[in-house]
Amino acid sequence: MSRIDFDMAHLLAGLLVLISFLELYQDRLYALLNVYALHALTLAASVAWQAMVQDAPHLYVTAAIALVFKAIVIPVALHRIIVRLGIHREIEKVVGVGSAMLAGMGLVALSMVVMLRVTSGADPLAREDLAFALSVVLLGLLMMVTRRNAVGQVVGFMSLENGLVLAATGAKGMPLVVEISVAFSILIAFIVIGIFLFRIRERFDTVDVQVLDHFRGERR
Amino acid sequence: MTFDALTGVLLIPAVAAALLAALPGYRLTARLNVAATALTLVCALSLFVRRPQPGAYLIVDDLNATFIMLTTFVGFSTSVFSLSYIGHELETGRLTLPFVRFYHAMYQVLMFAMNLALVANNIGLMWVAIELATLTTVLMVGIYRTHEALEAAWKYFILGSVGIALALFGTILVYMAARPVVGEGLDAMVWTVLVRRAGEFDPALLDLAFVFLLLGYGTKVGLAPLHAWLPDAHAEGPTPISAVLSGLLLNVALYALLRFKMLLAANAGALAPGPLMVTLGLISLVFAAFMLYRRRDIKRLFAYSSIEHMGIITFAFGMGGPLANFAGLLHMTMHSLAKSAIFFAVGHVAQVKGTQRIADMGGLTETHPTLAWGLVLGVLAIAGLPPLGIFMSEFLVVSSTFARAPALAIVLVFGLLVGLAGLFLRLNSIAFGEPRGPSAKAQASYIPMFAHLTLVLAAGIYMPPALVAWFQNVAGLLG
Amino acid sequence: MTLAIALFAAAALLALAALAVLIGRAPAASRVVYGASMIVTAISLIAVAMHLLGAAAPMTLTLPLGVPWLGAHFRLDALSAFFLVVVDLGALGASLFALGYGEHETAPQRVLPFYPAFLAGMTLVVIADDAFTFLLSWEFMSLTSWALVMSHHRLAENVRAGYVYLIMASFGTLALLLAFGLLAGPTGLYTFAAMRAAHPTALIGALALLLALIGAGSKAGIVPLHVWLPLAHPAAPSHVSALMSGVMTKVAVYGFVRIAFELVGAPDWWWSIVILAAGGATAVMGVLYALMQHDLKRLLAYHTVENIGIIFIGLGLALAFKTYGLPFAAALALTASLFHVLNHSLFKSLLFFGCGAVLVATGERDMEHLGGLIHRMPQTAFVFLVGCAAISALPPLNGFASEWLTFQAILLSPELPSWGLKLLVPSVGAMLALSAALAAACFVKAYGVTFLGRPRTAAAEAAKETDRFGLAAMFLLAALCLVAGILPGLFIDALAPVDLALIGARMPAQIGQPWLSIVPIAASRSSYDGLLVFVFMVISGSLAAFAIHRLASDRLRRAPAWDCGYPDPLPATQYTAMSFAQPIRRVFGTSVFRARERVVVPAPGETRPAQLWVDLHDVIWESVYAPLAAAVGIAADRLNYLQFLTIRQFLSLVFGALVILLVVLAVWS
Amino acid sequence: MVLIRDFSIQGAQMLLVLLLAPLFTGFVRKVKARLLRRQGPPLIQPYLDLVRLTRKEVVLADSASWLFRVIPYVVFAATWVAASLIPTFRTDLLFSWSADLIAITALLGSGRFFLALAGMDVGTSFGGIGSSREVMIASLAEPATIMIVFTLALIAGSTQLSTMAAFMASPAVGLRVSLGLALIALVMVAIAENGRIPVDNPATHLELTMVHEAMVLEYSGRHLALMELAASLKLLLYVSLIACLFAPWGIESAAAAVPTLALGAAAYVGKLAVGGFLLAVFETSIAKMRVFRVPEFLGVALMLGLLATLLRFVSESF
Repeated sequence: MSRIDFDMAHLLAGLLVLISFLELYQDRLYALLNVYALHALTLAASVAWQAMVQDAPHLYVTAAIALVFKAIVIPVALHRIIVRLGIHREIEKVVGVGSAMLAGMGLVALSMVVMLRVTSGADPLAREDLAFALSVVLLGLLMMVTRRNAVGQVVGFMSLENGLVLAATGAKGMPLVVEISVAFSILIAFIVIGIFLFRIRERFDTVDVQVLDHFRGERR
Repeated sequence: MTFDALTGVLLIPAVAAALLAALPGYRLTARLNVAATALTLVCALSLFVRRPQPGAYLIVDDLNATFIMLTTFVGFSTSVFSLSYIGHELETGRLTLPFVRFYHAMYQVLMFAMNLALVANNIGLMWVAIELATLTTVLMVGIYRTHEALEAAWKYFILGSVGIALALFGTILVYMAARPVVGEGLDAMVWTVLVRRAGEFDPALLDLAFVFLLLGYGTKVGLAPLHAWLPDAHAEGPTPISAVLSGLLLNVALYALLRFKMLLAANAGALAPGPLMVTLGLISLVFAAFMLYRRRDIKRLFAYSSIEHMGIITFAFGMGGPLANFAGLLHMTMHSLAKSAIFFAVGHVAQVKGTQRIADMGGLTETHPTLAWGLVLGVLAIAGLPPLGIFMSEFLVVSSTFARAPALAIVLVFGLLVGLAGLFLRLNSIAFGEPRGPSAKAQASYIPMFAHLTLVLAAGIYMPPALVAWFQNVAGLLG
Repeated sequence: MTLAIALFAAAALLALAALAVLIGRAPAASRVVYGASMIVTAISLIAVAMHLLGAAAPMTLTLPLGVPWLGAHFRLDALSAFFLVVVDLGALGASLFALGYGEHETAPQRVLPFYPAFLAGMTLVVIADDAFTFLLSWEFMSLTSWALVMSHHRLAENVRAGYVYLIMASFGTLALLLAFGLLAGPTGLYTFAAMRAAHPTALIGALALLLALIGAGSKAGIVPLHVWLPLAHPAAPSHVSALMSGVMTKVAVYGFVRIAFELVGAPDWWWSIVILAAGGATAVMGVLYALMQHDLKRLLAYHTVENIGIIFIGLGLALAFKTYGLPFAAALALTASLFHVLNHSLFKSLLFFGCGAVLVATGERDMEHLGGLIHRMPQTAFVFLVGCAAISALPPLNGFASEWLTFQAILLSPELPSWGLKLLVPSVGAMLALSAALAAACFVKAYGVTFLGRPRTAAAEAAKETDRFGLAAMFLLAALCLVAGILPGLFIDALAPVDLALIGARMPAQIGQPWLSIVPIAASRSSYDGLLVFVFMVISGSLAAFAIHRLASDRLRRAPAWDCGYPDPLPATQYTAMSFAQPIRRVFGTSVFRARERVVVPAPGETRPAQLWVDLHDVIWESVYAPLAAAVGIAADRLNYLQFLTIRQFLSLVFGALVILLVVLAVWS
Repeated sequence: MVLIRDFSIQGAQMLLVLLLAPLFTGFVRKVKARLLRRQGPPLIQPYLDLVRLTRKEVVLADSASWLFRVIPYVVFAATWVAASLIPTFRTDLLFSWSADLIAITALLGSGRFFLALAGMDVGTSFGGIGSSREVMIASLAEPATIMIVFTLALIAGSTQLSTMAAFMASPAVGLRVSLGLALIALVMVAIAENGRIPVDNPATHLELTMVHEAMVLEYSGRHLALMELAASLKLLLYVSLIACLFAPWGIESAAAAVPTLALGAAAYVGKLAVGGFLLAVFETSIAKMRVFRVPEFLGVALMLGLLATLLRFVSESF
C-alpha cells in the first residue's frame, strides 16, 4: 500500500492513543464524555480510512456503528443518566492524574516493547497499528481500575473496546469484524442499561460501584 | 443442507429456546426442557457413530467430541434436577412463572452457546459463542433479583466483559499471526488450517496472543486471580445454574484455552504455554484451598473448590505429556460429574434447610441420610479419595509430576492437603454433629445425583477400554 | 488358588458392605454382617495360613481394573501371606467379639456397612502388587476406618478425632504417592514388579525410603506423626478400635517393609539410623504418654504407638544388617519384629476387647470411675490380665518371646562396622528396655485401677460379666498369646520364607531343637524355652500350694482390710490412676510433659478440702501441630480479604496479572 | 543315667537355694545386729517365722479378690524358678538353657508385676503407695539390669549363664573397665531390687518410706510366708548371681566328680557369707534415702550400665 495510506492510518491510531491520555486526564464527568465522543469519532475515522485503503466496504458499517452508536448515542445516554441519577459531577480517582499519566506512559512503552519483539515479517502497518491498539486497550483498562464511578469505568471499558476495534480493523481482511463490533456495541448497551436498570429498580441509590458492592459476597 | 447430528446439537437447543420463550406454564415447559436436552444428548451420542466433515465454521474431532458428550450429558441430568428444584422454587415463591419461562429459555440458549463454542472450527465464532454463554449465565445469575444476586451478576458481567475483550484481542493477534502465512480472509481463522500451518507463524505474536487468551478465557475458567466473579455467581444464582457453571462452562472456557495451547505447541519458536498454565494452576489451587476455610455459605464453598480443581486441571494440561494430559482429561470429566452432583445435593439441602449458611445446617446425616450421604460421597470424590475417579487422576498427576518436577509436585501436594482439610472442616459441620435447622422431608430427585456419583465411582475402579483409548488419543493430540 | 480365595474374600466382604447398606437398620443385621465376615475371614485365614506354612511359591493375578493400561496387579508372597494371616486373625477375632458387642451398638447403620469394607480394604492392601492398587486400597482402608470413627458423630470430640485422622491419613497417602512417583519414574512404571527390577540410585532410594517412613509411619503411629492415633482409636467402637490398633497399624508396617526391603533397592546405611532413632523415640514416648492417661482406650492406643516403635527398632536393625551383608543377623532382627507384629496384634486386640466388655458393662472408659471389676467380671478380668502380662513382655507369654529375640538381635550389632550404629544401637537397646519396664508399670496401673481395688462408681458396682461371644473371642486370643509364648519356634519357622524372600537368609530351624526351645544363633550363645519355664512355674507354684495346704494350715477368714490400722470405707481413698503415675510423672514427666503439680492446702481451721492440680502438656502437639494449624488459620484469614474486594479492585488484579505477563513477555528473550 | 544324674543335680540346686535363702537372710540380720552391738535373733529365726506363719490362718481383706490369693504362689514360683537357674556350684545345669540371663531378669520382672498388682488389689492407700513406688523403681532398675546383661553378654559372647560363668572363670577375661562398671551397677540394682537400705528398709513399717512392705501389708499367714520366702530367695539370687558372674571360682563344669562338686558347694557357701557380710556392713554404714532420691540412685546405675555397654561396642579391649 502507498505511503500516504500508511501515514494516515498511523496518524489516526496515534491520535487515538493521545485521546486515551486525554480521557485519563479528565476529572469532570461531562468533559470525560465529550472526550470519549471524540475518541469514538477518531475511531470511526480510522475505521473508515481502513475501509477505504483495504477497499473492504463492510468496514464502513463498523465505522458507522462507531460514529452513530459510540460517538453520539452512548455519550448522550450517559449524559441523561448522570442527570437522572444526579450523580455528583466530578470523577473520584484512586490515583492522582500525574501518577495515572506516568502509568499510562509506562503502559504505552510496554506495549511498544512487546510489539517490537514481533518480527517485521508481519507487515509494518499491522505491527504499528497493533502497538497503538494495545496501548489503547491497556489505557482503557488503566482507566477502569483508577476510576471509582461506574460511568468512568464504563467509559474506560468503551475506550478499551475502541482499541479492540482498531486492532480488528487494522488486521487486514479479518472476517467477522462487523459482527464483533456489533456484539460489543450490544455488550456496552447492556452495561449502560444495567446501570440504568439498577436505578429504576431502586436497588442502589447511586451507581457508584463501591456502594453497589458494599455487600461483597459474604458478610464477614 | 441435510440434517446431521452436528446441526442437531446446535439446532435443537436453539429451537427449544424459542419454544420455551413462547410457551407459558411450568409443567409443560420444564418437561420440554428435559426433552430437548435429552434429544441433544442423543444427537451428541450419534456423533460417536457418524462424524460430519469439518467445515469452515464447524468441526467435530476427538477432542471436542469428548467435551460435547460431557456437556450434553450434564446438561441433560441438570435439566432433570432443575425439574424438581424449580418446582420447589415456584412453591416457595422465590421465582414467579415469567421468570421460570425466562429461565428455561435461557437454559437452552446456554446449551446452544456452549455447544456452539465446542463445535466451532473458527476462533472468531468460538469467541462469539463464549461471549453469548457468558451473557446468558449473567442473566440467570441475576434471576432472583435479590440485592446479592444482582450484585453477583453485575460483578460477573463486568469482569466477564473485560475477559471477553482480552480474549478478543488475543484472537485478533492470532489472526494477525496467521495472515501472512495463510493469507487474508476466513482461512486465517479456521482452526484446522491454523493448527496445520502454525509452525510458520510469527512466534512473538503467538506469545502475545496466548497471554491475552490465557487471561481472557482464564477469567471464564475461574483461575486465580481472575476468579472473582465465580464464587458469587455460583452462590447467588439458582443451583442448577451453579451446577452448569461449575460442571460445564468452566470446561468450555478451558477447552478454548487448550485449543490455543495446541496452536502454540505446534510452533517451535513460541514460548511453551506450559509454564504459564502451571503457574496459574498452582496459584488457583493453593489460593482456593486456603479460601475454603473461612466459607460460611455452602454454595460458595463448593464454588471455591471448583476453582481449586480448575487449578489442578490447568496444571495437569500445563505439565503436558501423555500421563498428565490423560489425568487432566479424566480429572475434568470426573470433576464435572462430581461437582454437579454435589450441587444437586446442595440445592436440595439449601431448600430443606431454607438457607445456605453452613452454620444453620448440621447433623444432616441424621435428618436427611440419603441426601447427606450423597453429599458426603460427592465431597469424598472431589477430595480425591478412593475408590472414586478423581483419586486416579490425582494419582497420575502427582506421581508423574514428582518424577519430572519435584518442587511443583510438593506445592501441588501441599495445596491438595490444605484443600482437603478445608473441605472436611466444613463438611463435618454440615453432615455430622448434632442436627440443626429444620428437618422437613426433602422432595428431591436423587436420580441425577446418584447417576453422576455412580459414574464417578465406576471410573475410579474400572474404565472401559474404548473410553481409555479415546482419552489417550486426545491426550496425544494435546501433546 | 490361595490368592483367588483372598480376592474372593475381599469381594465377598465388599458385597456384604453393600448388603449392610440396605439392611443396616434391621435388628438381625449385626448378627448377619458379623457372622458372615467371621466365616469369610476364617476361610481366608485357613487358606492363607496353609500357603504360608507350606512355603508355597508366590502367585500373581491381574485384573482389568484400576489404571486402564496397567490393570490391577495382585501378588501373594510369603510377606503378604504372613500379614494377611495377621489381618484375618484380627478380623476373625473382632467379628466374633462383635457378634455380641454389636448388639449394644446405638447406630448400627453407621457401623455395619463400613466394617466389612474396612476388612476388605486391609486385605487388598497386603495383596496389592502395583502402586495404584496399593494406594487405592490403602486410602480406602483409611476412609472406611474414618467412617467408623465418625460412627458416633454426635460427640464433638469424635468429629475432631475423625478430622485429624482423615488429614493425617491423606498426608501419609500423599507421602507414599510421592515415594511411588519417585520409584515409578516419569514413564510411570507403577507395578511393583517393575520397581523391583529397576534399581534406583542411592539418592532416589533414600528419598523414597524416607517418604515411605513418613507415609507408612503416619499410619502406624511413629512419633511425631502419631497424634491422630490416640484420638481416633478410642472414638471408634471397641471391636473397630481393636482392628485399627491391632491390625491396621500392622498393615502400615507391611507397607513400610514392602517398600523398604524390596522396592527401594539398596539405600545407604545411615537411613537405618533414622529408622532406629524413630523407633526408639516412638517406643519411649508412646509408653510415657500412655502412663499419663486415665482413659483406658487412649492408654491402649498410646501403647500401640510404643509397640510400633519396638517393631520399627527391629526393622531398622534388619535393614542395617542387610545393608552390611550380615544376612543371618538381619533375618533374626526381621523375624523378631515380624513376630512382634503378630504378637501385638493378638494381645492388643484382646485388650481392646476387654475395654469393649468393660464399656458395655459400665458405660465407662475412664479408669478413675472404675475399679473392683474383677469381682463382677472375673472371666474378663482373667483374660485381660493375660493380655496385660503379654504386652508387658512377661515370660512365658508371647510379648516376651519377640522382645527377647529383638534383644538378641541387638546383641549382634557389634558386628556392624559403622560407628554411628555402634553408638546408637546400645542406646536404642536401653530405650527398648526402658519402654518394656514402663509398659509393665503402665499395665499394673491399668489393671490395678480398673479391675482391682474397690468400685469407685455405682456403674462399676453394677457391672455384669460380658456375653459369651465376647468371652469366646477373648479366650481365643488369650490362648493364642500363651501358645505363641511357649512355642515360639513354630512361628519363627513359619516366618522363614519371609526372611528368605526379603533377605535371602533365614534363622536356623527351631523345630528340631531339644525340649522345643528356641536358639537364634547357637545353643552356647543364647536360648530360651518358654514351654519349660511355663511348666517349671506351674509345677513349683502348685508344689508350694500343695505342700502348704497339706502340711500346714489352709484356714481362711474374711475381715476388714488392715491398712496399718487406718482402713477407710470410702473407695475414694484408693490410689487413682493419676496418683499411681505420680512417682513416674515426677521422674520423667517434668521434663517430657512439663508436668507441674499445684497443691493448695487450706490454712489450719479452714474446712475446705486441700486441692491438687496436675498440668500436663502434650509437647509434640503444642510444638508441631498447633503452630501448623495456627499458620493455616492465619493464611486463610489473610487471603480471605480477597473475598471482600470491590469490583474495581478485582479488575486491578486482572490488570496487574496482564501487565506482569506482558512484562514477562517483554523480558523473555 | 546321665539324665538322672543331671536331674538330681538340678533338683539339688533347687532345694539348695530354697533352703539357703532364709538362712542367708537370717545371717545378714545377725551380722547387722552384731555390728550394732546387739545380740540379734538366732540364725534360724527366719525358718521359725516361716513355719509359724504357715501354721497361722489367713486373714483376708473383704475386698480381696481371687487374684490376691493366687499371687503369692505366682511370685514365689517365678522367683524360685529364676533362682534355681543360676549356677551356684555347678555350671550347665540341666535346664540352664531354658532361660538365659535376659529371661531370668524378665522372670523377676513378672514376679514384681504380680507383687505390684497384689498391692493394688485390696484397694487401700498403702498398697497403692507401695505399688506405684515399686514400679517407679523397677522402671529404672530393669533397663539398668538389661544394660549390665548386655555388657556381660558382649564380653562373654553369650547371654547363657553357664557359658558366661565358664567364660568368666577362664583367664580370657582379664581386667576390664566395663566389667568394673557393670559390677558396680549390678550391686546398686541388687540393693534396689531387694529393697535394702538405702533404697528401702525391710525392717520398718514407716508409711512414708516403705515400698515392699507396703505391698504385702495386707498379707498374712501362709501367703505372707510365701512372700517372705520369695523375698529372701530374691536376695539370695542376686548375691549368687554376682557371685557366679564376678567370682566364678569353684563353680565346676559338668564333668566334675562328686567330691569336687562338694568343694564347689562349699565355695558357694563361702561366697554367700562374704556377700552377706558386705551387705550388712554396707547397710549399717549408710542411711536410708528419700524415695525421690531413688531415681537418681538408679539413674546412676543405668548410666553406668549404658556406659559399660557403649565401651564394649566401641572397642573389644575395654
